[in-house]
Amino acid sequence: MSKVYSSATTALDGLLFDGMMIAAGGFGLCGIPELLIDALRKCGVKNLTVASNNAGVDDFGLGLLLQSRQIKKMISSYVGENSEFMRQYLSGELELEFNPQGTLAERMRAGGAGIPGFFTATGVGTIVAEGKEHKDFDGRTYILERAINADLSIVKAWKADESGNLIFRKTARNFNVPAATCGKICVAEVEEIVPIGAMPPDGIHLPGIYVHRLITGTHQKRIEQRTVRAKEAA
Amino acid sequence: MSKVYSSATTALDGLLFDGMMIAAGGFGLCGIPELLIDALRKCGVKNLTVASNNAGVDDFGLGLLLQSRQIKKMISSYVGENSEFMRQYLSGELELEFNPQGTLAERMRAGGAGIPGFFTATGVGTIVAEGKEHKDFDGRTYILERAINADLSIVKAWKADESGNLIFRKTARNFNVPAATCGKICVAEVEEIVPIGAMPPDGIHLPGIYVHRLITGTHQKRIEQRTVRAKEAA
Amino acid sequence: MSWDRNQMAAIAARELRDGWYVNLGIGIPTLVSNHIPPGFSVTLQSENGMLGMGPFPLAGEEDADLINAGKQTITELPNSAYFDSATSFAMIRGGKINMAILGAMEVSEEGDLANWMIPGKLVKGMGGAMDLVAGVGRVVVVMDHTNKAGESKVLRRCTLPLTGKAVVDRVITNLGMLDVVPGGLKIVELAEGVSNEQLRSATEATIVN
Amino acid sequence: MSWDRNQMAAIAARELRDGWYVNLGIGIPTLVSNHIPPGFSVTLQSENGMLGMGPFPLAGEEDADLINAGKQTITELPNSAYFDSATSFAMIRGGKINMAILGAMEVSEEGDLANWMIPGKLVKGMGGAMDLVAGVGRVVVVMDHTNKAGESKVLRRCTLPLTGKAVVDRVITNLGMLDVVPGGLKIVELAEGVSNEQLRSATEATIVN
Repeated sequence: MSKVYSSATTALDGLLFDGMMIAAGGFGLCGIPELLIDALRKCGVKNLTVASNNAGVDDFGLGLLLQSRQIKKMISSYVGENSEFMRQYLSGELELEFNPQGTLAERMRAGGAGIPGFFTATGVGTIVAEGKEHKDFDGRTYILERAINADLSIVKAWKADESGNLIFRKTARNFNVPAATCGKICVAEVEEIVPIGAMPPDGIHLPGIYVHRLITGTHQKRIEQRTVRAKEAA
Repeated sequence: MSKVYSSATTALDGLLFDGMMIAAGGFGLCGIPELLIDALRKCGVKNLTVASNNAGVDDFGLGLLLQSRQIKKMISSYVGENSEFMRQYLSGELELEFNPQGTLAERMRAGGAGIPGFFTATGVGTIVAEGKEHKDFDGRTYILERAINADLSIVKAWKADESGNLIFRKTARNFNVPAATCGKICVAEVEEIVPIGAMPPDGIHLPGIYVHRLITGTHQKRIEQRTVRAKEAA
Repeated sequence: MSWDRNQMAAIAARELRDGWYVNLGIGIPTLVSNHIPPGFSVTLQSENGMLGMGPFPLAGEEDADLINAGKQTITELPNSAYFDSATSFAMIRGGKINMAILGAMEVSEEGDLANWMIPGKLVKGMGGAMDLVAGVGRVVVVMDHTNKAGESKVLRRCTLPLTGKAVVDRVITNLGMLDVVPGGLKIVELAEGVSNEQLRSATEATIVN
Repeated sequence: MSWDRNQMAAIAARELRDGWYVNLGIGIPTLVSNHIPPGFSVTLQSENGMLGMGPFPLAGEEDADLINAGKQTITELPNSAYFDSATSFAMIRGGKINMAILGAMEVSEEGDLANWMIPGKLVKGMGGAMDLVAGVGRVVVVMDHTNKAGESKVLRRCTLPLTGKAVVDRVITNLGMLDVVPGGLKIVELAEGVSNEQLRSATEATIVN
């Protein structure tokens, strides 16, 4: 039973339905599942709820699914780089649930860990806390946050072995780990698939049990804010 | 400001007080902080509450602190290999709080993650659930479990760099990661301390931010159940 | 007249599906790994923090850093991955493990399981059993049908402290195989040479058709 | 007449202690890293999943897989460690970061902070700011004392949606340094050439002695 699929489109076959909820990895444009996002656009699935820290930019990443109006609702912590997002949100076409970044990451982790709710001090006293259960522990007030359980997780890693074990590279790990765990099914795209046995068992970042389908392909890996320093005089 | 101390005893200096709570890593005798346990015995600190999955054996690991009656209470999931433990417990000399293994690990992780409580289905309908808040999420009943926050964490890793980044080896990782995170102070013992820069930043299991003091030394690394298979005929 | 330990393990192994991730308990469940159908990829989890558990090592190749949840020395496989205990039980609690096969002291007709404590006698602890039965997709119990005194371990209600409530899907004993269904237990299969009446008379629980 | 951006960063850098782990926000707080006292080991966290953040790369050495929380390309250091976002915020929420230095739109005399939203205008999101102010050991705000219209940003009560309630420990502005204490704000230091009266008149919040 191989986990390796020939393309992003075939890897998503049978998994998509209108109104579904998708959890996506990535932070900004770093470590986003760009091939799977492109395939979602091609497949045309609609009314998506997408849990993702950001929403891409206008012409890359999840921004593509906003352009095509496939997204009904976003659950995100920061969407500042996407003007189409802002337009749709301010005009009421798009629902938006702002989550503090750590709360979003922990909600995904909780979903994958069989924890339906957890208490956090993040957001207490702010609009984030409105309507949520408050509870005191040892004299401090916390709010109850709920797990995110997605129908599908889409993530991007650096390398996979054929059993689905994943290794990420540098800060591209980000939301990919918690997002991968909270979906009923997780499809991962990687830059390289290596044979089983080529990864050190102590060095695996996400065990293959979380990864149901795998693809590889060529990634653009765009840089959002190219920032450099001047070469110092030697 | 170096994190490296010359011995287990000096590394514990100033951190101990009677009645304190200690979280210890290890599973069975695998990956236990044996040098720090020996030092705790020498220091003679008393009335300890120890959160540790197991309690060692009679003459090794936490069993040594039971022999010397330094432990008042254990929070554990399994204590089957320790007859002195059983004796003290059945005679009422020792308090024991049984936690399901996953609940214990998650309580430690929660303590380190600023989550004072979380809901789990583990133990619902059993004596573990008695006296705990019950709550339904999406038609299933869960219980509220509290975080463990320890005064001190003692853990054992394979290697550390001088900044405290840790790498574990095989199944000796176990409770060492969650235990390390839930203490106000964490002291780690390792088999080898390497210079900064000798560890790949993508391969670190526990970042140095969690590790306040470090020692190295010679470990016995006892095997509890030596189990082998017959050599197959070629 | 009935299934022996090895036969029970072989019967339990029929539960396995290609590609599954499975947790096997101590005792007869451990033997299930000897009966994985050829061609099936089945990955064994050890809840102390490993996926891809291999066989026991050869003498001289034991590694103190590589043990299973029963504290026995084991080996790794090419697809193995190690992780910490919080991650391991996140995986279990989160339903990522397809099946757990484990032993029991008592099972009730409502799928309640008791396998960790005999008050006043046995107080070793539940280990990871409560997490496993609450979290994994399918729970199969493998055990003797009666205790040493000949009393049924398949009961209307468990008498011992529970490991989990309404958690067992199937029971495989030396006398046969039963499923937990609405109203009681349903006989799925009889062990070789065991009659329906023999199984029923050894069972205190309600049997439904 | 007052501190410039670079001086404010230098003043904020006096908060640092040897061995600390610190999270720096975007803008003036980022400049604090240029003023780490010599001989101090200060490790910078980037909340997207890194400890040991290095300087911006040289041109041509940018790596799309290596960015900070402001999405800028950065570099790693010999003691760097990477981790996922759930782990990163576990660290933040769990109080492991000694200090966060961040910008603000408004600060109140009770230590309330608003820095993420202007209703109807700016709806970019809070990012990790709410987690940081709720979790880290010490929160220092660095900002201009007044807005472009000359109105005080140091207020009795914040008018904008909060990032956190009673979370700020110290405010460093172009006019001086103030601590949040019972009853209001206490002037700790005046910027060069700024009088006590000037600071007070630019401050709407209650100043206590």
